[in-house]
Amino acid sequence: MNRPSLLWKLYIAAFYIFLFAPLLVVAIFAFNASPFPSPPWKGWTLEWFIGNGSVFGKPGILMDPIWLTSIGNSLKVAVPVALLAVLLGTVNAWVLERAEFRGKTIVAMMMLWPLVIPGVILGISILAFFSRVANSLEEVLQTDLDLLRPGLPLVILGQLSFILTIATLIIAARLRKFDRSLEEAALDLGASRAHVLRTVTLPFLSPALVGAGLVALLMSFENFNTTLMLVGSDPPLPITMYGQMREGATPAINAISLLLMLGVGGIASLFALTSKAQG
Amino acid sequence: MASSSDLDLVAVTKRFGPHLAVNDVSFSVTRGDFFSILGPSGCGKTTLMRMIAGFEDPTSGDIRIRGKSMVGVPANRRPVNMVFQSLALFPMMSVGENVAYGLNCRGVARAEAEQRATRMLERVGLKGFAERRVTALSGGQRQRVAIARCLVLEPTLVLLDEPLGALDLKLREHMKIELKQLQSTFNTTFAYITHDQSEALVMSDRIAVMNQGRFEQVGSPRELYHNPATPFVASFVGETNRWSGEGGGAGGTDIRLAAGATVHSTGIVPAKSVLCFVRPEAVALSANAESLASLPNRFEGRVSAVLFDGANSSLLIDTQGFDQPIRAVLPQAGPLAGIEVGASIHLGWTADAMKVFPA
Amino acid sequence: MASSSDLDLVAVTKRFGPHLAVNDVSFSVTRGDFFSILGPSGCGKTTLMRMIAGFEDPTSGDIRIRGKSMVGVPANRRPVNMVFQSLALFPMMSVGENVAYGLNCRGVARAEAEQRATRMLERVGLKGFAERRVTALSGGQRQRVAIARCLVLEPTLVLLDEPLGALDLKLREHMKIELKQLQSTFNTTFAYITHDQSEALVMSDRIAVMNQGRFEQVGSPRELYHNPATPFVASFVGETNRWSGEGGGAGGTDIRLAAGATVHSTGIVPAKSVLCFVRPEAVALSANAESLASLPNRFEGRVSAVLFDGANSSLLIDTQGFDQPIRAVLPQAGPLAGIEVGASIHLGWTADAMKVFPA
Amino acid sequence: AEKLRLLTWADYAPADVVQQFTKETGIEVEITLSNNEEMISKLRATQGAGFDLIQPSQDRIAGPQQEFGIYKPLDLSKLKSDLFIASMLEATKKNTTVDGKVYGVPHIWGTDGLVVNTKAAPNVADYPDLCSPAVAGKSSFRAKRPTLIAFAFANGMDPFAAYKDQKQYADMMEKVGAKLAECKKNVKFFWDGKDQLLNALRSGEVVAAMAWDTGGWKLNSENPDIKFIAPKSGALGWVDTFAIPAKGRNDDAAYKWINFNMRPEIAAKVAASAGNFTASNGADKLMQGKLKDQFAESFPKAAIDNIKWYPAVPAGIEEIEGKVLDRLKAGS
Amino acid sequence: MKPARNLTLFLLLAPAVIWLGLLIILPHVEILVLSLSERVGPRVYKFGFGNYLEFFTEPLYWRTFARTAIMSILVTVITLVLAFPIALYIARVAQGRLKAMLLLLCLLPFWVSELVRTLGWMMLLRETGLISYLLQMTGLVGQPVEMLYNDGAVILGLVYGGLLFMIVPLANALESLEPSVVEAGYDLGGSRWTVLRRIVIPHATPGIVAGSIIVFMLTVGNFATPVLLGGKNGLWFTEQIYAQFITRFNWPQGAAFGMLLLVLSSAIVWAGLRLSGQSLGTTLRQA
Ligand SMILES: Nc1ncnc2c1ncn2[C@@H]1O[C@H](COP(=O)(O)OP(=O)(O)OP(=O)(O)O)[C@@H](O)[C@H]1O
Ligand SMILES: Nc1ncnc2c1ncn2[C@@H]1O[C@H](COP(=O)(O)OP(=O)(O)OP(=O)(O)O)[C@@H](O)[C@H]1O
Ligand SMILES: [Mg+2]
Ligand SMILES: [Mg+2]
Repeated sequence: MNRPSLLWKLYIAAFYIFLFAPLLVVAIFAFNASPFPSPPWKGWTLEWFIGNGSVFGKPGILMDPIWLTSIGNSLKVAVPVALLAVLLGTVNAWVLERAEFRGKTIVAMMMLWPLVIPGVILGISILAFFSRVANSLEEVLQTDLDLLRPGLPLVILGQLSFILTIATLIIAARLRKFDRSLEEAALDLGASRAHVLRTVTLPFLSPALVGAGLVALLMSFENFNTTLMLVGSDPPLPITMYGQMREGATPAINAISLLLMLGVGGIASLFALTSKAQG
Repeated sequence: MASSSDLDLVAVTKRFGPHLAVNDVSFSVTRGDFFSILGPSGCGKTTLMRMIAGFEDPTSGDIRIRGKSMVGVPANRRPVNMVFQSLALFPMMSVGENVAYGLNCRGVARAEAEQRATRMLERVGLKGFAERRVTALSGGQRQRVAIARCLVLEPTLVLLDEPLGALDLKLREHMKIELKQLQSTFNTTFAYITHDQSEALVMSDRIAVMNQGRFEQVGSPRELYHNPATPFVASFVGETNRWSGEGGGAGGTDIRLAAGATVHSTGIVPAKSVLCFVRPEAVALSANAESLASLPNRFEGRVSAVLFDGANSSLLIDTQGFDQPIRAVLPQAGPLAGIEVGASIHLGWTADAMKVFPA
Repeated sequence: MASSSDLDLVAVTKRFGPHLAVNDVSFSVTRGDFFSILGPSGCGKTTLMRMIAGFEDPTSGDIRIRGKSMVGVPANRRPVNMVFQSLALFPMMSVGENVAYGLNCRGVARAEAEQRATRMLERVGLKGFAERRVTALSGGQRQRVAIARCLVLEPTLVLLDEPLGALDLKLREHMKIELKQLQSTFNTTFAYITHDQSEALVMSDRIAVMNQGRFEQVGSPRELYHNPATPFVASFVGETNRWSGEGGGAGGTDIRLAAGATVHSTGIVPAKSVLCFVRPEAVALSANAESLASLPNRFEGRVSAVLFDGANSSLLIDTQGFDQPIRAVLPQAGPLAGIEVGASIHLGWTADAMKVFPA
Repeated sequence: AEKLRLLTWADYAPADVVQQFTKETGIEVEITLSNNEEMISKLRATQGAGFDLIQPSQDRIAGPQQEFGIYKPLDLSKLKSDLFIASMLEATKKNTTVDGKVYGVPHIWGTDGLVVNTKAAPNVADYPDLCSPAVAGKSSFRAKRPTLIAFAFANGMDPFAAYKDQKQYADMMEKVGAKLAECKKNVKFFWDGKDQLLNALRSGEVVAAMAWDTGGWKLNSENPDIKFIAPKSGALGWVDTFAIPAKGRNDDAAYKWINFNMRPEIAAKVAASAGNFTASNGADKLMQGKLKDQFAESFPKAAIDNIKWYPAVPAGIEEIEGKVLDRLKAGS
Repeated sequence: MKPARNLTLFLLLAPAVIWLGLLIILPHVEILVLSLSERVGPRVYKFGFGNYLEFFTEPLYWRTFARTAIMSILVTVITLVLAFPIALYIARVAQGRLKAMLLLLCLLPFWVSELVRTLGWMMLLRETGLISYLLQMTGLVGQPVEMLYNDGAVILGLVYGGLLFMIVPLANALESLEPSVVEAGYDLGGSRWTVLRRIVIPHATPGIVAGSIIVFMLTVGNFATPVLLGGKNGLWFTEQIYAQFITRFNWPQGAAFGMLLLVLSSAIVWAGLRLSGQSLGTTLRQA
């Protein structure tokens, strides 16, 4: 009964080929010595990574300030998003799992809501709202608050609006598994509340905290829909990629994609390792 | 009393909303005693214990430890420690760290704490286990770590909430005896919760039988077993036969059972409906009627089942006038040892073997 | 044999990688029998049963049901049904649908299936429960639904994998008796797994004691209890005292225990080291030495613990020459009934009460 | 260091020019690339903040300024007007004046026309030829307003004249929309980015397209078969400008950049990089011969006279066009 | 004790309230307000439902929405069908390392940007792409074939993008089904099909619904995939919103479209929930 039929196994294999075909193609053609990312194969080159532009007219991504600043911008967004998501997500998880108050179910539902709001809508609503706030403040304060205008701070807020839900869910899931008698046992043995938190609760939560942080990092790096609406003069990576793709693909995009894949692969293995430690 | 008792509860009540989880409970535990609270699931045992430990506040009443009122004292300042049903060992720490945890909280120097933890582990028979992960222990070993973790703090009182519940049968039997021995070695007062009457009977100096938030009876195991104060205690503690009937009235000692038979008791039976209890081991069996002639209650029946269980074997005997088969202990020797289903048999019991309570 | 036996296993072996979960097991179950497999956790009971049900394939050996080999027959085509340890009721269906499921699978018309399910529910005492959600049942009721679900298919053989494991103590006691009664009413062959010796003893016609993938002994409850074939059976089935010692050699019947005492057995003891077992109820107690004069094994000891447990009470007696206290049944009546810890006491047993095995 | 935040088109600020500017003035230039719509929408979202200098087309200044107030009036005294081609400067000033204030000065200009692989599609000479069966599945244009205007002219209408009458303009656009809808099955895709189209033309996926002159000339240098053709009904002429956003923070740097860029030798470099012509007076003398030759080939005298220059777009026009374009994209 | 507890609760709730209030609720209120303002002239707006009216009176817009919704439902169904055997395999057949590996491999492509994945499909499907090239090489076709820029490509890309979000809730739901319940299903005589139909699928319903909701919402709200893979024939509704905001500078109209997308797609989800008899809360927790 447990033994899968051959057909099923073939399907699984086909599925994973389907899953990785586009990524493989992207990765391989990053090394094609041709100005276009398409067959036929013209031989291997690293020009699209470290070339100075003399061969194909465009420099390799590691030499091109456009890509380098985009990566920098992405990091400037992703790191705060991940840190805030973990910090606030922990508090939210606590509210979801521990606090008792009236209207809790409503708050819990609200926390899930961002998951089903299309990213574009999140983007435009935040853009519109903060524009109004900035305009009103401008009238009152007579200065323009750059923070509230399209730009990295707004991108951070926009991404946080839904990544926080995911971080909250990940941490809450772990917190739910926490046996509260552990905390009581620690209290019973004479520990103060802060000591309990430090020695028992947080060590237990730590795999989820790391996990939520990595997931937030990845999602932030990946996000396009919301970011597109909120970006100012400093585009993160996906926005630059989108712009370049509309211009027509060059192997530089393949090269940057390959870098992304390697980064993701690295973080994923990190993730697998931490979750193994927790299991 | 105040000087020799470690724990006094005075009229403690706990309400959860409309639900009375603990209802006006008072008792004292003498220093060095093994005190058990025995009751069915949901009767409020855990709630009571959590109030003593400081995880719940009583709705009313007072809890005193060595004469000092504990109301308002947080859990981490009370001189009691608790062994949780789930044991609640810290999975992120080693065995040694678990045991030293409480000492660290008290600010005992690291080296000394470690030393004392190691010594305590030795005393509970876990020498050399300090470095192990708690996940790498067997059930019984985990059990002992949980107890060591409490005892190392030398508490006035150790609370144990069904600590054997998760163990398997053979281990439970073994730990029963070991726990009792640990308690007498350390001479610490234990307050022990269980719903398993055998655990309570075997280990305790005194037992409180709890039902629906109230204490039905407090006494030694033998008192409870031989002189139950209420029908609940009679049926909850130990195997027993149980029939309902009605007194004949007019100061008589006869009881007419619902199914027809008439039985005789010692005391005067009220005219109203009553419950009668007879322990299986009090039922005398014989192949012939004569040898039971001296018993006021004598019947003849037919064996409907032989429940062979080694030394605890019993017989179920279908008897006219009783709505359920009468349970009796299967004799281990003599002519009746090999009795089979369907055999006819005589049975009887003395008047004072039967406890009668108003229903 | 072939015609009257419902189940035959022939040299069945099951390997998981290097691990031998079931090792060359052969047995037959007679039609209408209540057959139990008793063994400690992890000994391979479930694996054995899953092979009979068809969820695992034996590595070697044959399984025959009513004489027909089941090798290669998938689970849904075997005339056996299983009651799972977790019961495995279908939570997405009502009680009635659960019971009718198997009939639906056989293509029985909906109306008839419903009718037969309803009748089966009545027979197990669940009249009117057909519409209930299975989650809205008590433990005992769920139990009965699981059995009804099997019995409605009128299988040749019902397999039960520790079905009482999840129930609480009092209910387990009750269901033991009920299960046995159901089996005899339906007269279906039951193969029952348990690690609880009391369950196996009370319910079974025949019991196989399993250890580390092998059958140690197959026999009636009394045979196992009174004439264990191996040390494992002797210690696993029923309470017992257990000592290791050495035979005196030269055809003697004396055994010198490790801790010093010498005991006498019936048979000739090999010179090598042996294990001796004596049941607590076989240990005779007396306040004076004379009344035990006829016993070949006589000792004096001091009561180290009174394990009061109603009818199952016992004494632990520290005795010189024995490494562990000797366990004996606490007399319910007579001068010793009220014996206390510390009292000195005489004890003894007959030569044939002691089982001796080469260690 | 001082910074100039420039929002501009691809290739309008080549690296060497930027370096030279920084060397001369000590001002760093931060460049964001964009197109007309996004430039305006960015400024609309910020109410004119975030950049110090932007380069929308001249027809995209007056309308948005009226609606959103995103630009700052230029202080013409800070500009060296003799660096500009006088006629072009005047025309642009006129087109970008709102309430008597000037908001834009010209920088780069060019035309929209046809880029054709003359070998694969020898018969394409005007916009409607993109819809002929000869190039079925291999033609392309943008789903943007220039296409509407171009097809209107090609079908004998004068959309610029109809700007003032919205009703009439809407009717005209309906008609053009219908024509385009018919043509749609012929089109491989509506192109979006310049390189996207060029790659398609290079690979032969597309053989004829409505596109900017510069793209055609660039391909022409790679493959002489591909040519930019001024369509019979006239190429569309556009001018990209310099304008200062309403909340620009560094106007001085912006003026410096404009003046620097209009110097003939700089303008020539930029023009070469963009492949277009510049409004800088005298820069054309410095330009390489190749582009001149290509221009001459694509624009005989008559074709130059036939160039249709975009006038300023009145508010409301774009909405009419937008709906037609949406319908074009959505319909099937 | 009481006031202290209230203060703690207040502090704990503060982040959630700020987050939900400032980043979710107020922005949506703003969108609502914005969508109700009609332009009457340059910088002059009045209250009105004109923007909504525009949606219903202009067939272009509601057709685009209907097209988007129908394609999204189609994508959801296809994703479900494709993902189910995979989830079943991961949850119930694969063990230990293999299981973790398969799940991780499913996750990987989704952490790489959507744009990268789409780029991959573009490189595979386009006329000068790999598949076309290989087909020509092997002589199966005589000339390049274009597989990009049509609805099929969009559906393919969206299905690909939705798979993970279907597999994870499905696998979670299937995982929680006790093995012995399935075995009981066989033991009582059920065939594979019976067990699947009567036990596995009913048990997985919350997971199916959760996955479907998420995939549907992600698909409806997707932007990059339809834009990049879609052809000249297809407008996705989010493109309309983007166009109103970015190319048309018409924020009120875009806001109205945004509200409509939110309301109409929620209505579709709600209808789906009603049909399957599930509730939103339990369903989302499943994910
Ligand atoms: N925090 C609470 N809120 C509301 N009711 C509660 C709470 N804690 C316990 N109860 C109720 O109080 C009663 C007693 O619960 P308690 O846990 O003390 O029972 P128990 O005797 O320990 O049972 P068990 O043997 O099953 O552990 C139960 O009916 C329970 O439902
Ligand atoms: N699928 C399997 N793969 C590998 N080893 C297994 C598998 N199933 C069981 N085992 C091993 O086989 C041995 C017997 O397992 P089994 O489940 O039959 O024990 P059991 O007697 O039923 O125990 P319990 O009373 O705890 O249920 C155990 O050591 C177990 O770890
Ligand atoms: Mg409890
Ligand atoms: Mg088992």
